[in-house]
Amino acid sequence: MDLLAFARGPALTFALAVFVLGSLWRLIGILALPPWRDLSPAREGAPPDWLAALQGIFGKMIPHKTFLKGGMFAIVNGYVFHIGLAICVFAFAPHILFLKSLFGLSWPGLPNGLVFAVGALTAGSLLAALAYRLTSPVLKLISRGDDYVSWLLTFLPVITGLAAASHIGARYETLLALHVLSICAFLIWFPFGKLMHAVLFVFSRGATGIRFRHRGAQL
Amino acid sequence: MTSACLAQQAQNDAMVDALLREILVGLKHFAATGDSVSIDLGGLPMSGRDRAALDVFLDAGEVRATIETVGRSEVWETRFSGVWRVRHFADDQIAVDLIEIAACPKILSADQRDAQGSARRLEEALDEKIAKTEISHET
Amino acid sequence: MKHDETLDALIERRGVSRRAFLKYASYVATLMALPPGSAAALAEGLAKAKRQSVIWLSFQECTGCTESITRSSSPTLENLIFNFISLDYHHTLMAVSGEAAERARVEAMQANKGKYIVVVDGAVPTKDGGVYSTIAGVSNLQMLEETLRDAYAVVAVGTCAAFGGIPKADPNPTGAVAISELSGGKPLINIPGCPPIPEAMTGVLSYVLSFGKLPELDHFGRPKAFYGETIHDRCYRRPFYERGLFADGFDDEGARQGYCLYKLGCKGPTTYNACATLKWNGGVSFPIQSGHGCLGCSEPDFWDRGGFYRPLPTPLGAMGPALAGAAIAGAALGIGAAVAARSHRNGASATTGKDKE
Amino acid sequence: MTAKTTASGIAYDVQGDRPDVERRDAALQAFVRDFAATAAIHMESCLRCGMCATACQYYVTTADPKYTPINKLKPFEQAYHRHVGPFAPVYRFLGLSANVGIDMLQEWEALLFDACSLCGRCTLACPMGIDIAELIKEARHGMYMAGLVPDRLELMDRTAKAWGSPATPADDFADIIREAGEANHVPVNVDLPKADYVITTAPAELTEHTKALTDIAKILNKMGLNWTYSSEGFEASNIGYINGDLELQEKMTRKMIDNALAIGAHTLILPECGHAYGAARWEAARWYGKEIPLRIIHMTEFLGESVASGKIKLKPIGETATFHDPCQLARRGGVTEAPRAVLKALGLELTELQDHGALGWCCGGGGGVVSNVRADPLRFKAFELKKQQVEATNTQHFVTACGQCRITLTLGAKKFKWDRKVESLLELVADNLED
Repeated sequence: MDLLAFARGPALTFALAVFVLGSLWRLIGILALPPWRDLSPAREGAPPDWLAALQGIFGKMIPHKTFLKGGMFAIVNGYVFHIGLAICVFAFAPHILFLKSLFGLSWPGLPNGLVFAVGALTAGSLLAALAYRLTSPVLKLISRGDDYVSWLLTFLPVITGLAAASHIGARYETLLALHVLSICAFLIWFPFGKLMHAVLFVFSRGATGIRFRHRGAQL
Repeated sequence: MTSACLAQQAQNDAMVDALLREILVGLKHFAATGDSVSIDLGGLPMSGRDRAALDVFLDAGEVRATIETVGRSEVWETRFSGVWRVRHFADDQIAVDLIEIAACPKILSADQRDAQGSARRLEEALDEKIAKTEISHET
Repeated sequence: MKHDETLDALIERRGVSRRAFLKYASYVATLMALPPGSAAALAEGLAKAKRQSVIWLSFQECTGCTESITRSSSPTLENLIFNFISLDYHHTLMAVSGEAAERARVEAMQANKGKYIVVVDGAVPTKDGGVYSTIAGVSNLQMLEETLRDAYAVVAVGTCAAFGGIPKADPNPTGAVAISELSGGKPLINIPGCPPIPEAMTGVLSYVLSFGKLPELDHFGRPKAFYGETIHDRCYRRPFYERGLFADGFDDEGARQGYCLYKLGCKGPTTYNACATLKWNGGVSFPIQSGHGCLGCSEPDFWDRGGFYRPLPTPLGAMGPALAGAAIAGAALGIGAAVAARSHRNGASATTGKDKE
Repeated sequence: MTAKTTASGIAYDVQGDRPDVERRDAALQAFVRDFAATAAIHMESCLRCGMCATACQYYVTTADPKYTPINKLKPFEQAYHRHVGPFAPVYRFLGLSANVGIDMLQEWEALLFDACSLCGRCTLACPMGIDIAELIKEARHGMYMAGLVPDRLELMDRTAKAWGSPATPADDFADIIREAGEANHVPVNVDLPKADYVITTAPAELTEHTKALTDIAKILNKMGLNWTYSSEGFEASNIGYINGDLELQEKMTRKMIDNALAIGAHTLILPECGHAYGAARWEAARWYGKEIPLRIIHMTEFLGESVASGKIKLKPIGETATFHDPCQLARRGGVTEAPRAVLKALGLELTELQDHGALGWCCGGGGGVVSNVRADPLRFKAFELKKQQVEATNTQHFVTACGQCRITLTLGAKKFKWDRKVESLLELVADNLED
């Protein structure tokens, strides 16, 4: 078995299994804790909980203007690499095939050149995020090992993907294998670190949405 | 014509133009020093269209020859003296496609060792012819 | 069967001019992408070379490789090579048979000790002492060992010889192995493919003949001149890949438009071979041009890579059971964790046991 | 009760004389006991993006990274991962999250009590919507149980336990009301056996803003409503809510609700106090254990409703004003329109602060910070922010609707010799009632 077959076969199966196991473990482990029941009467005209949750989930996508002053870079850069990652993951034809093999759903992709450019931009944005984390006194203080591990495991698939697409550094099949292995590492780490925010944001924002909208407060 | 086609066309022209520039450099070198230069078109990523464009541009000059040994070969001088096309065929497909910049492509010249052999054969043939003549005179 | 005559003399004896050398040398130089001007040196080398004794052994194989290399409509450029080599043993092609054939092999080995080249097509079964393939009562394993002992080099032709190929495919009942595992340090050239491109064989033999050394090889022992680039990199459909235009089926509009076959499982991106440039049957076509994705036949274990129609970026193997198991285990652990947390916070464990430093 | 400093020179107060390990365990156990799913989700969701820092007045005015809101939770985050999180057994087994030591808790006392006003501005800045203010309250509960609370707050706590209010013994309450009534010439109702409206108070009214006691009386009398003050359960500010003394919070909640129900009231009016609104309007039912058959509204909401329904008519003042939104009322309570409607009815032309409504800056003294003298320097720093924004509006009146905000801002003004009066919305209404 060569490296690519190992990556696509046992490594990926193992990584996905860990991903599923860890994610469910964590999510159920949290959600099965006793609920906090709000018995206070809702403000008049407060939306139902489901709508309040949605307001929280989507409303939080746009930061309040007043917070832009101190957080402009983090916000803009955050948007850049999140959108960049989304384009790379969901609009690159080979990735669509990968996702189709998992979920059976397919959609049209974007031209490779465009995705490549987005990938390069994303890599740059991630580097900028790291530089910011390493230089900002606030971030230096609050950062944990998880933040750096999660950063690395997000950066590696991007950089190996770019290398594979441009055949830089090694033979294509080796680069492709490294790319797949880096995704395996990402998947394995996902449930245990902050990467899980890709799932948790729904619950986290949703819960606050419910709490605040119940009170008629702004989110 | 779609934009993709136009882009493709421009790319084709770029390939042929680059090649012609290389030929020009080689030709100047040959003209100055007499050293021959060879360009293997087989190793270049050329489409059929590129090849046709090159053929049209270089055209044919004064000399054209066909060689029949282990398959057919065609050699001709282009409209630029000193720039030759050499094509070897295998199963009617182009197996080798060269541009040679030289006084004469090497493949056209007779090899000295072949000449030695043929001199021997000529001598034998001549001897045989004379012997035959002498016999017929005697009778 | 000793070959003292130079090819120069041989060619003259056959009444062919030395233009043939030059022409052939140009051909090999083109094939192997040698630097311009090396054709003359190659021609000189050929002229001075002696006819090369070649012993061709066929083991677990289908004769496709022999077919590929010998099949040619007219005696032209490509098969001039058969004038330059002396195929002293090839049990499919040779006229004699039985003990006479085996004798020919032994004689050639003795006459050209240390100089002959062994060409092998087919894998070698090693299980149970190699009983699964024998010739004249001799196992392939034994015959290979015997023949290789005094060989100059060995050329593994075809994927079976080079990588084990189909005989080695899962579950490999005969314990088939590639020649490289048995060549015992002899110089080895792999020319994989199912079958390999004939020009690769011709080019490599001519190179060895002219220059007296092995051409540059990649990490799989393949001549870089032919296996240096992927099918995908030289594929004429590549622009469609870059633009994201794919055939989704073999008879859809995309297929008719000649779009990229990546989604249909084409292995071009990971397959190193010259099909896209040299093509097949005298340059007529190659699989992708004929509308079918590359199978990746010149790569190790191409038979066991999850299926020819499974797209390259998809996972291999059935993950369903593993993921279902993981989901159940994950859910159980999650519930367990929540229950533990509830009891942990209600109980005293936060203040007992190893929590106390 | 002793004031001490940690090895790193950070001041902390400590109550009781239990061994350190016992304290630590009490803190962590109390903390993990609180955990419900929402708090757990929020504990799990931090991205460490630092956005919350830009929302916090203590960070913004000092640029000291330790005031980053999420950092204030650090020991409790560690405890969460070790004891409550889904991977807690793994964390414990592998030693991934060190057990929190007493020194860490001591060091964090100032961050949790002095440098957080529970204003929740960080919650709005957090891209994950983590309700950091709520988590700080959970953490304060742990700190309270460990006996690591600023002495001033602990004193108020003990006073409230003994007297029913941190401001005055319940026995004196009726006298204070009557005296205020006499002083301001407003008839007052105290301890009527039955009434439709029960009026509650906060310590500010019982000490510094006694006029507020008669201002509401004046309005209710004018409206001809059946109302009363009550010596039983008059205290709405609920120091337990601020200190993390959940037992006290529950006790005070029950006392106030049970009393109102005993009187047969249908509405309980909360004083101009932010935390009272949080504790009574949104959390009372949780501690009461069931839905409360009583309408609990803030003074500002009551004024807004009465103005809107035309039950009270106001004389227009015809000047300019700006309004400071109390955090617990606006940001965490959703009451932003009522005060503006009242200001409009008062004929005041409102110029908003640059940051207002849900996004307004905290006065800097909420969450017990103003009562905690140790926090004075930090509080004055935060005050400067508000001062700048008020000055920028260039208005004649500076109005708010929370007694604690008023005290904090007035102290700030005094400190900086800033010639601005902080006015009460209630007082403006009472002083401008149309005859």
